[in-house]
Amino acid sequence: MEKISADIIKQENLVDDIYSMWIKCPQVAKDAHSGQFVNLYSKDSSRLLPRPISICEVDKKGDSLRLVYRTAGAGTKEFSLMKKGDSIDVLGPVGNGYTLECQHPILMGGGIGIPPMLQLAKELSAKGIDKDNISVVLGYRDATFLLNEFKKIATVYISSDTGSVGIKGNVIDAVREYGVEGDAIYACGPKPMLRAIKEYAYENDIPAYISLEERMACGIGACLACVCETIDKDEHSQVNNARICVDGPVFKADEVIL
Amino acid sequence: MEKISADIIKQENLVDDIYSMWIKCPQVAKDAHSGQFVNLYSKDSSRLLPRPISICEVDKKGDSLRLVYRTAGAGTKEFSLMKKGDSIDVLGPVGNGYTLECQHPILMGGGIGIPPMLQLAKELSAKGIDKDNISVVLGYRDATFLLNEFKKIATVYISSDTGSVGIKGNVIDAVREYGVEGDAIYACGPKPMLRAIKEYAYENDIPAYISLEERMACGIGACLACVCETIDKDEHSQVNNARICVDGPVFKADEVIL
Amino acid sequence: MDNNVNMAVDFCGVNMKNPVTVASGTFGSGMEYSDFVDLSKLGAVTTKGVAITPWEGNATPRVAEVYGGMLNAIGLQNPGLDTFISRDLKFLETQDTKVIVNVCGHSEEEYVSCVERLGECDNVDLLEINVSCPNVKEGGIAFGTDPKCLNNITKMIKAKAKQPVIMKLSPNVTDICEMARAAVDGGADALSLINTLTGMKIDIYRRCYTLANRTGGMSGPAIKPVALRMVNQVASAVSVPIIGMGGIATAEDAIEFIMAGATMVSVGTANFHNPTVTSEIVDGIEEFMKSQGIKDLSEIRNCVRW
Amino acid sequence: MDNNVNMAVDFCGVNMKNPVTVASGTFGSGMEYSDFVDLSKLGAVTTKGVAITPWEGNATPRVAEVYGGMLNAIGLQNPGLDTFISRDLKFLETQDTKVIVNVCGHSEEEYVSCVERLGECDNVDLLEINVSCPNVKEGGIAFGTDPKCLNNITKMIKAKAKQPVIMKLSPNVTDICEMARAAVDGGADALSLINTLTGMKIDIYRRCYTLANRTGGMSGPAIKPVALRMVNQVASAVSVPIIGMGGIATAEDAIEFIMAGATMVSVGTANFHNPTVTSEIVDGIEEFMKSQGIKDLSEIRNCVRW
Ligand SMILES: Cc1cc2nc3c(=O)[nH]c(=O)nc-3n(C[C@H](O)[C@H](O)[C@H](O)COP(=O)(O)OP(=O)(O)OC[C@H]3O[C@@H](n4cnc5c(N)ncnc54)[C@H](O)[C@@H]3O)c2cc1C
Ligand SMILES: Cc1cc2nc3c(=O)[nH]c(=O)nc-3n(C[C@H](O)[C@H](O)[C@H](O)COP(=O)(O)OP(=O)(O)OC[C@H]3O[C@@H](n4cnc5c(N)ncnc54)[C@H](O)[C@@H]3O)c2cc1C
Ligand SMILES: Cc1cc2nc3c(=O)[nH]c(=O)nc-3n(C[C@H](O)[C@H](O)[C@H](O)COP(=O)(O)O)c2cc1C
Ligand SMILES: Cc1cc2nc3c(=O)[nH]c(=O)nc-3n(C[C@H](O)[C@H](O)[C@H](O)COP(=O)(O)O)c2cc1C
Ligand code: FES
Ligand code: FES
Repeated sequence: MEKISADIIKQENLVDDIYSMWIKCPQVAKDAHSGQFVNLYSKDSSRLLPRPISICEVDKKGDSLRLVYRTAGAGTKEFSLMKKGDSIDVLGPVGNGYTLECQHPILMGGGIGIPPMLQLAKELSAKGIDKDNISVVLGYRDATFLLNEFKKIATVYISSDTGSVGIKGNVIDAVREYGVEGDAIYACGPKPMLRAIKEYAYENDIPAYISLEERMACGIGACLACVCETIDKDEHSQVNNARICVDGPVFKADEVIL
Repeated sequence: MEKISADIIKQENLVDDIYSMWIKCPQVAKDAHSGQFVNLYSKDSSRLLPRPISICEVDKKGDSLRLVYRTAGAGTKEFSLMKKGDSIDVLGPVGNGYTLECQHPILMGGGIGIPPMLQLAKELSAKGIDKDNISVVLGYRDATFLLNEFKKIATVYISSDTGSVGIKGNVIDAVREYGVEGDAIYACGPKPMLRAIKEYAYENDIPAYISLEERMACGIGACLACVCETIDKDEHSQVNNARICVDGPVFKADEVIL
Repeated sequence: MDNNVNMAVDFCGVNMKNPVTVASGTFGSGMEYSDFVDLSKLGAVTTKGVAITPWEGNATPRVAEVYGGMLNAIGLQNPGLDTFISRDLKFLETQDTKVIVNVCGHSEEEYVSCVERLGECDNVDLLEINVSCPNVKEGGIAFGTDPKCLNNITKMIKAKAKQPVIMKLSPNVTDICEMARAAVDGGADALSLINTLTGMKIDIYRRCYTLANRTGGMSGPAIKPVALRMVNQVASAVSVPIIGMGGIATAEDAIEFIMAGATMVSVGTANFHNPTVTSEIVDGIEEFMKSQGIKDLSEIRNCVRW
Repeated sequence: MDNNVNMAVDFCGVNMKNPVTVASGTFGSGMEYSDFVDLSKLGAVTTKGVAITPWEGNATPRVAEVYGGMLNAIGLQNPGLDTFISRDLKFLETQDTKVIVNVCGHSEEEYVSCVERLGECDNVDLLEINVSCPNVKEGGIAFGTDPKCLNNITKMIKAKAKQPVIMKLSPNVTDICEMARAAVDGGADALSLINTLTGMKIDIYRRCYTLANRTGGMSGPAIKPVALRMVNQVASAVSVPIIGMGGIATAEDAIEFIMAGATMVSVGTANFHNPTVTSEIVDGIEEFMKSQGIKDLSEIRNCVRW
């Protein structure tokens, strides 16, 4: 983990309120992998806490990271107004990330949980798993983004809230509808989606690795703001609470209570 | 008085920590004259109060104002980093300004009290008073600024704290040394200088119009933060306190207690 | 969608066109801000604290900027009731808005005389009593921080007041609900809160207090969370209407106070940063109501309950 | 100019290399921040509050951002004293810095047992007692806001403590000096202040409290003026040394607290914004001393007097 000032290499609006930003940050990019996140800092003095944003792509040769984010509030709004050449403070990489032990992974991303699946798919692909064996199930609100980039390296299934693309419903609806099968689930998305995935994984007896979100303050494991409830006593906390920022954000679905 | 967002037309560092900024603000410039000031607002959310800055020059044709300021703290530092094309929030013109009734004015500026004397000299000159009859006494800390601009329209005398330019001492030392005479004094500068001028004016029985400074909050006459003590009961306050922002910043020296 | 929203509120029987007023002392009597805001757009104007005779106020510097806010120690400088009535109230008569007069005094008697005289003024709709003066007879800040003193002065004022009485509470207390109950038990028709939090700034280069008065009252966005908490606590402790204030700078801030239990909201320090902010807040509340399908503010008032 | 400045301070007989420590709960036990800061650069590390047994803390969301600061309602989650001793204290043994252990409890007995066990630990230099727990046996926040309770618990702790005892005061009181005197009369060797100001945030779109706990403790630059005022008042009310905190984010802020009367200063929320801030503050104080010709901090400590 390092905190540095990174140059923005590229900033673009993908669709609606979703933006994609490439930042140059060699010290952070060199250790970064799928499932981890970075903390972004606002320049405005009224906003002091870091904004956690998942890593969407790592370009080790280019010493850079791609972050795809939704303008949820004032902080992400500020980021979206920054331009190529501007600098932004970033700390990372933070968190455990995904473990890649699988043959037929199913990646599920819902909404703004879609971006981290891209780096994961790339890493699985780089590991030698071919396109047919990487299933990616994407749940959009309405309009799609990042879709073509997934299609290059994985078999993609789509659902959407409005039914405007793919089947109308959520990612689990899509999994059932299209009969998607695999030996491990990797997921990121809203809590109701993760709950459904946890249940699905239990029913089908396959491991599910889910990425959790919580409000953070330090973003580096010190403040105990960002906990989730664990089934077993957590080693660090000595209670049934793990820190999402450094003990996660990825947890095995059967080890946490959602 | 209007509050608008103004474009910065020119920004330059004059000397040391003194900057000059031209801003385009037709609504403000059209009513502005010497001795008035504007409120500048910081973009940083930690700094909410306006910064009062005197008007150094008015360009009515160009719809613009010149502000010359010292980087005293974080707010003025922020202004100094702004560039041509950036915008800045400005409210003005505020205050009474100088009355121009005189034949042989002596203008005295000390330190960052020098800039407002430039617009005053220009207005007096425009009124038809010739160069020989406008005496300008400038008290610098060390290095000079705006000097040549004064020399074009007035007879200039200089003092400096270090003695590096003009006579070593303050503006009153220079007045005595050079035997400067006139029928009215106009002054802006630090309080000790204004006290000396008040005394000098009393001794010589000529009117002195002095521009005062005080910490402000509203900058438009509503909060009663910026008062100075008056000899007579003030009409607005009904006590011996006048608001510097709207009842001043220019007062007759014999009407206020310094 | 039906776009008619009703922003009007009834406050102690006074019908305000919307819930937005200004915090006493930050808006003069409205005159200075009328260059920037059409006063008829406000539910009410709350005037700078006035006493029975003119007050000089404190030495300068009277204000200092702090992170996200400011400190003030104006010391309640005011022109006295005569000038206030003949000039400020007269000006406000010409404006289509309600008038809340903020009252201060050095002693119980001074408060009461002031309130009595204001009873004769037609265009005073409500009285707001500032009991957090730094400089009062009975043991300093006692009125604002001792529930017994507060209860007593409320009773004395209520005995003479012709208009509904709003007691304005200080936040510098251990238990704000105890203070609220003391005022309500004394007969207060409404409460307003919060006044400023006592704070300090030091000039480290000159090694002295930044304010001549040493301490000052802190206001601005920085105090909003404390203010909001107190409004919410008081809203569940007593049943009189509340004017909420403390750091309100946006329509969203105002809505937070209404959801916390305030019937009206006052905008103070934010005026100094943006003189048109009150008008923008009125518009913003209306927009929020429309976008959220709220027809009347009563639907959301106090909806977040303690 | 002679450039040797002495930043060392004696705090209750413990010699600190400089006056900078961290605010309990914002720095873990230093481990997490050691990627960013060389802990040996700090005068002391103050650890997260620890209780005799592990605590679960509150439901999430536990934090919310507010203008210039944040609210927290962590609820004093901690791994309990056993793990704290075997893991955190052991880690700190390897670091060249002093150790201040922050202690919490549900009841007087729990505080006392904790303090007794810590008496056996060699590398604990000082104890800081957090008596502003939101969740204690005796009538809630009584320890932190009732002078009698505070006096009593201080006595009980002092009777068993082997290390000097610092009582940490809550700012949510009418009279901070009364609380300070109650602690000092009970035997407190030092005081630290301020803990957080109780605040609230409302999510106006979801119409609910932003924090699961409804209220939270406010910290960060926004609270600095209140903290500074209280430190300055307490410095003239009692004669024990003070650890000043509340919104310190720069060396200038730290100097303000020292001039107000603090012997040491704690940096809390600022770590979240800038993990290297403590080290920058140490350097900044040194620079300030050099530029102002200050040889020893005693020259400026409490130089701005009430
Ligand atoms: C591990 C992790 C990874 C994330 N990855 C992404 C991503 O790749 N793309 C993306 O668009 N969003 C992501 N989020 C959510 C993102 O952090 C929030 O949308 C963002 O912090 C909102 O900031 P704001 O200032 O725009 O909103 P505001 O609501 O103004 O923020 C106020 C405060 O709340 C916090 N906050 C608000 N929403 C969230 C949230 N959902 N989770 C955590 N904190 C929040 C902010 O950090 C800030 O402290 C992630 C969150 C976590 C915890
Ligand atoms: C009527 C008037 C006209 C002025 N004209 C000029 C000018 O033409 N050029 C120039 O360089 N300066 C001028 N000043 C001083 C200028 O306003 C301050 O230097 C400036 O506000 C400092 O802001 P800061 O953020 O850099 O400093 P900080 O010290 O960080 O400011 C903190 C707060 O203190 C206030 N403040 C600090 N110094 C002063 C001061 N001397 N007077 C009033 N408020 C102050 C700031 O406005 C702000 O609210 C004038 C002041 C007044 C009252
Ligand atoms: C400059 C100034 C003057 C004030 N004068 C008064 C006053 O005369 N009477 C009063 O009750 N409150 C006075 N207040 C307090 C405000 O009315 C309000 O309670 C406080 O500032 C919090 O609101 P804000 O954060 O929106 O400013 C004053 C505040 C400021 C900043
Ligand atoms: C996340 C968080 C956790 C805290 N935990 C504790 C604690 O365990 N014990 C304690 O005495 N104070 C605790 N505090 C209070 C701080 O130590 C400090 O008193 C307060 O935050 C003010 O300082 P600051 O503004 O620099 O953060 C905590 C504060 C925060 C923000
Ligand atoms: S955000 Fe502080 S521990 Fe996770
Ligand atoms: S600054 Fe408010 S009255 Fe002058």
